Amino acid sequence: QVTAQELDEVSFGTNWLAEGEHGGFYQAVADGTYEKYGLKVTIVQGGPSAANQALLMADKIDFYMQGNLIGSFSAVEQDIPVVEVAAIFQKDPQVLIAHPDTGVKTFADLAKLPTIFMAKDLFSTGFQWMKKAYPGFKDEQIKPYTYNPAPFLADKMSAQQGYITSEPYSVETQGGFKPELFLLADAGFDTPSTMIEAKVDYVEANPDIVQRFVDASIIGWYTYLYGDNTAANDLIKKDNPEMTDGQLAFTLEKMKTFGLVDSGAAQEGGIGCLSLDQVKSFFDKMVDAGVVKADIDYSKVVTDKYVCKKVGMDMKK
Amino acid sequence: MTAVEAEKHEGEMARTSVQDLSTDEAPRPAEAGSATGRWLRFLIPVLMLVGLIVVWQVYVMVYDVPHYILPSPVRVAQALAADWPVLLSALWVTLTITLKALVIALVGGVALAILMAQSKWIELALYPYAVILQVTPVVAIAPLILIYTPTTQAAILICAWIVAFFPVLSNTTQGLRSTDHNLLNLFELYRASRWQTLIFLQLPNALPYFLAGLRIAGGLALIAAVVGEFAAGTAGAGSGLAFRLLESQYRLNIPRLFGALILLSLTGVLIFAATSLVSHLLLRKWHESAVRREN
Amino acid sequence: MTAVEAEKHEGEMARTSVQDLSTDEAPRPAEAGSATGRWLRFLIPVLMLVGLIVVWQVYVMVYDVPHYILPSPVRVAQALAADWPVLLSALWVTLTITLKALVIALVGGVALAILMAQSKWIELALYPYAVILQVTPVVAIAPLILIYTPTTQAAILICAWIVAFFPVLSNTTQGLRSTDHNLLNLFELYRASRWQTLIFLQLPNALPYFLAGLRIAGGLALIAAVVGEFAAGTAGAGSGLAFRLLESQYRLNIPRLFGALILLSLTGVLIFAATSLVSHLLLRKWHESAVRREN
Amino acid sequence: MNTAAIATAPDPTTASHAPLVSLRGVSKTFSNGTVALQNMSLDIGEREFVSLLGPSGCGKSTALRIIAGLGDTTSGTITWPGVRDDTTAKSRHEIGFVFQEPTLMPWATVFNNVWLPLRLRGVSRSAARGDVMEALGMVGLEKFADSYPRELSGGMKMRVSIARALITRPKLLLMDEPFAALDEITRFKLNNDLLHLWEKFGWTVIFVTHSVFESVYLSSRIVVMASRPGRVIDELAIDAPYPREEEFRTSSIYNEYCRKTSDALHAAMEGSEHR
Amino acid sequence: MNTAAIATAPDPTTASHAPLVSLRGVSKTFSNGTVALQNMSLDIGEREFVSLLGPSGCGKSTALRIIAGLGDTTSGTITWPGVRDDTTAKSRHEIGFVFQEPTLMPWATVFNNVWLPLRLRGVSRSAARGDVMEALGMVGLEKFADSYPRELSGGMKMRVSIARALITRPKLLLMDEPFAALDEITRFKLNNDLLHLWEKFGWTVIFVTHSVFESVYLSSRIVVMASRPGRVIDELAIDAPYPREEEFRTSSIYNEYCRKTSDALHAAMEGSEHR
Ligand SMILES: Nc1ncnc2c1ncn2[C@@H]1O[C@H](COP(=O)(O)OP(=O)(O)OP(=O)(O)O)[C@@H](O)[C@H]1O
Ligand SMILES: Nc1ncnc2c1ncn2[C@@H]1O[C@H](COP(=O)(O)OP(=O)(O)OP(=O)(O)O)[C@@H](O)[C@H]1O
Ligand SMILES: [Mg+2]
Ligand SMILES: [Mg+2]
Repeated sequence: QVTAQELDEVSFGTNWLAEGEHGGFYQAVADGTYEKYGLKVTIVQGGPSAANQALLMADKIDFYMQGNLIGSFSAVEQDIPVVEVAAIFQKDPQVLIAHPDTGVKTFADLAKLPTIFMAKDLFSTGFQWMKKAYPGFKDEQIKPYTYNPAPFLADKMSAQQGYITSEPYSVETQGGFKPELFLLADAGFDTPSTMIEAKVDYVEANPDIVQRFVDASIIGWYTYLYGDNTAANDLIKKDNPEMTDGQLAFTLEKMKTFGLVDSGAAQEGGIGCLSLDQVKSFFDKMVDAGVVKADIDYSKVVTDKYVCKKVGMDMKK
Repeated sequence: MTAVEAEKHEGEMARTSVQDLSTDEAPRPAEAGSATGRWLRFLIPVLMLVGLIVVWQVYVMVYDVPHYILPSPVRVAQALAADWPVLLSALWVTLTITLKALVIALVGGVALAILMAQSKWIELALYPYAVILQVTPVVAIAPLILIYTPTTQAAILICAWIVAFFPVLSNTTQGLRSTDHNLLNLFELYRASRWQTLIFLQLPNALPYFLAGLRIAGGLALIAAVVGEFAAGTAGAGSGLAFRLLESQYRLNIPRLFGALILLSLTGVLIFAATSLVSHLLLRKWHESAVRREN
Repeated sequence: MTAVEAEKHEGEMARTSVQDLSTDEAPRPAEAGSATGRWLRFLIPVLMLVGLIVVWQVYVMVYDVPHYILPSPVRVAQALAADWPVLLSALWVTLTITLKALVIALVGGVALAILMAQSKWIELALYPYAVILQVTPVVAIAPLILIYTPTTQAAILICAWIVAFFPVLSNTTQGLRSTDHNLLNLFELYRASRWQTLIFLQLPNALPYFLAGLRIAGGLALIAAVVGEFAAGTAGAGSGLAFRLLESQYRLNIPRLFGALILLSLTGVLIFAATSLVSHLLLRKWHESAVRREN
Repeated sequence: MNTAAIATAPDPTTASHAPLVSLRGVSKTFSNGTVALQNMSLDIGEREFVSLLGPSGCGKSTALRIIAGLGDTTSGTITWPGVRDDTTAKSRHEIGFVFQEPTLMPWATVFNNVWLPLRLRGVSRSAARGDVMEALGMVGLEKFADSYPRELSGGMKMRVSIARALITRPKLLLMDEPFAALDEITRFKLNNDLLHLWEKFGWTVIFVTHSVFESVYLSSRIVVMASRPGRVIDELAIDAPYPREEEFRTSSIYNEYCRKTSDALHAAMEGSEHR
Repeated sequence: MNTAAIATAPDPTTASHAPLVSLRGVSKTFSNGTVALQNMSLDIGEREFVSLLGPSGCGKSTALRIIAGLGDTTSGTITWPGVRDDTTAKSRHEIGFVFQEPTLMPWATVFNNVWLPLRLRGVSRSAARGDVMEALGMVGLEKFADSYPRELSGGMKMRVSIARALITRPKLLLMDEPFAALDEITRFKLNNDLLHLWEKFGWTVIFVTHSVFESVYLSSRIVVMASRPGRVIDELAIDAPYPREEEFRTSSIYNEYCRKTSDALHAAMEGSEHR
């Protein structure tokens, strides 16, 4: 056991405001798991702007929550020395949402809709892949998504992007109907998500801290999913006073139903497990879609040194 | 009202007789000065506002517009009433940034204008960079600013300054340049120092231009505070209206979004009224734009 | 250079003798008119630019700043060279929107200013809404605009207009108000119609103010095009610099981000130069700010 | 100017019975408390040539502006009993005004400044060219038609202003120290030109001047004002016959009138609080 | 004004041998091609009172500005041989200038406008109060100290400008038609005041006027200019002794000089292309 004075200070930047999707990290803070591992962790909330990634690059924070592998590929492409040390979500929670009863039954049916509201980041990545993987998707369908679902609600013959854990909730509560949900991951966009990213030199200099941070985070996630997560939820609501219990419950439910966290490689090696095969498969798809360049060394993107060690798997009920 | 004015008021209408060119003692149409005028001054915008709100409500009701697209005024009022504490504290944060941004925009803009007025060469060397700052989208350089500034607060202020300073600079420059050259000659003759010429002549002369710039900068500072927070701000507890706007949008709480927008608008109108008042007070004694014509 | 001017140029320095108050035929320090002046006019900004780039390069090299934080000029140049076709077509899209936005901002701003100059009451009734438009963040109302406009293009233009029109309105209003009242009297006497007074007197008089507004609006229209595209634009193939900026940022392609910023800056400076030229051409014959002093 | 002379030669000395314009008890107090005019009554007959004479700041300009219908009065009435019905059609073009300051549009050339009154009536540039150049010729500025006001000397600006006032051949001409900035020779020439036009077209002229000599030479009547509060203190009819020529300036009757006017002015100055 | 008179009474009629300021072949061509001055040479002796007389637009104002060091010349030299070394310390306060237009700061009250020259020298408001009020008293505007320029009549503005020029008690006073907008009585009073100050403090005055009478009354020398191109065409020394009082105005020598000056002016007008 370590005393308070000897705790290593670590800061972790998330990619959005405190929410259920960050539950495990908050859990580890709230129930003292990080302290148990000798860490004093400060969570730096993200927001609509992507500043936390810049802060990681400028060494102002130690770890950053990377959304999906495309960010990592971009970093390697641009010679930015970062590496993913864990992948908390086995599936990307990005989803396309459509109105019910419009004849859209499968992912491929979305190509028939005249309008899809989509933000620029998804457009320049996921949508490029969609055009390759499914026939019929075209640029003319796209209108910008400004994180306000109103235009989607106003237009029955449209779809919009979203996080499966968030937007469907507001659509359900405000729009008053259960929308059709199509997870991109299930359609083949198989990148892991909510990865823990750090600078290469930091990882090389502090392998011990990295290992402890990853392990404690995984424990936090198991607790959040399967244990008593009230402490984490309270902390989330403290950081983000707008968060509601209903939303948190919805998020947890979706994470479980769609197996966002605990599926695939995680069932073998435990939460956070990174499968290099998955990376390769996704990389090939993206090269094929012209999203990333073929000549980059995708193996530099991730390391499985710190994960797939079945840490905390025993906590799973 | 005198005859020629009557003619004027009637525009190009032909007159049937010039007998009525005589001066009658009929009162002028109530102008800003009189007592009725003063009342109307408040009444007209209020009536306009009420009318607008009624049209809005009726439109929403008649076309049955869903509240998540365009909430009715009643719903917005309810949201405002319910979320009062949250919105007010957010407004307070934004207002603080706005005022700071306004101050640095004014100081920065005027200081730059003065610097550039000192010599054609300084102007040629610096103005392009002022323009570059103006046209640089803060969202694009916010990360850089965040990296190089010590606190988020400072980063927001820098973003806000970038957005708001240019109108002050541009207008003050034009004002400084418009100094009557006979007066400049006079100052030359009396061997006024650069500094004296600036203080006693060029700055007062630039005042009407500066004040037009101030009226632009007032609203722009408010936008700048929002944009600055949006680009570089912290999320969470100490966050301002920008955050509340985005969050309401994200959560599809459109009535609250409109509530926040209304608070923002009100603040903007108040700032504008304040800057207009300042402008009036500073000019009413001497400048054509503010002086009450008596002859 | 005459004696008093020499004194002026030396500021408050005490003179040891007034014998040298005599006029010598020494040339004035090269001013804008002369041939050397013309050269210096280009040289100074260019030198300044070169200096800045050198400082930037040296800073990046000495402090070994990683390229993903602040890329060196050389890297940016490489990115520009490599991504030339992509960036240029994006610039073209943005430029088209910019010019359209500028035109509607000018027309809308001036038209509103004229309307408001017609009567105190119209002004009181409408100005608050102009202010509200100014302070409304377009990102917040973009969805509403998207819902109610037929095409994305129209939505972008509306967003851009909201961003850019206010300086034109505010300055033109101030200019219209500043009309010399003796000249107004003269027009009254000659029974000029409202329209004639506007065309022949008030608008020319407002020109210097309007042109200062134009110089602000030029850059603002560019920003507005970016913001408009960001808030309401298509994400598709025909996308402009806003999309390229965000994409570069998202894809961590910081040199390309800077390349896009540089293109944006250059465009801004060019637009500013163009508006300044227009301003100079319109004022050089008569307005204090542009006339070359000869006595 | 167009030489289509009016058929019946005017007889300026006998003003028609009803005055053209009549001020009754006119007062003007500015908001800062300055009483510019107090209880001023004045009749101007048709075809009269009336000079206003008085110390600086006594309200001459204010009175002139009020007659022209510019600016409110605080009390009193201005009536136009002498405006005949048959002049209605032309009434819109009646008043010409030379302000004390040149009041030129700085963005317009000399030509355009002089063209303005005609332009406002819809006369095209080419149609106005002759009249404009003639008016400029009268004030000796043909060569400066394309100059901007800032390129002119003080006296030249004033002459442009005079040309602008004359170009519409107004029935009523109000002139506020029009010749003060001009050398004596130009001034004398313009004095004669003005008298000539006045007689020819049957104008009514109200003329503010500081020159006793000028007022006597030109006027059929001199109104002497005193200052603070501005009021009419004396009136002198100058009964010398028109047309007056240069020899009138050297006549003894002229000197006599000058002396009398000068005395009246002195009396006005003593009567007013201001020195 | 402060009454600390200069010990040695000046003898204005005998100008010191070296002129104070000397123009040699000065030409001024504006960029639009107007030749305002051509090859103008002129010496102004110390303590002289020189009037510039000439037709409107002949370059008087331009010449005055050039002497003051405002604006370039196209060719020619201006030298100041008469500036003695012992006056160095005061040289910064030497020139007073009354522009042809009042040139007041519209945002400043009358008091502040007059205070300006002293303020620029660092004299505080309270220290300047006496001088300012005295200067305003001289032009009869004590009561308007707190008015803004727009609240003044044309003549009053000009008087403020005169007060501002006098307040520094300048060694060299350049006045461009200062009294043109004033009534004769005020004008005569100011004529006398100016002559009195000139004698008392040993000033040098260059005075532009259109009034032959005024120039003869005031000047020790009259310089007659002709126009386009502006040049000196004649010089008349007015050898009447100072101090000159009101009776000088009625003397026959005065009339004689006036006639001579008037003739010179006529000659100047005929010599020039402009009418
Ligand atoms: N806008 C104003 N506000 C206040 N007072 C004014 C205004 N205009 C004029 N006055 C005052 O009214 C009085 C009369 O002014 P006016 O211009 O009529 O004089 P004037 O007889 O034309 O003098 P001058 O011969 O000097 O031109 C003056 O005392 C002046 O101070
Ligand atoms: N800025 C200028 N640009 C071009 N020409 C000018 C300028 N200023 C003056 N002039 C010309 O120079 C000549 C002399 O002007 P100046 O003002 O010296 O005349 P002046 O003798 O003072 O006349 P006045 O008695 O009418 O004041 C005039 O013909 C005028 O048109
Ligand atoms: Mg007057
Ligand atoms: Mg002059």
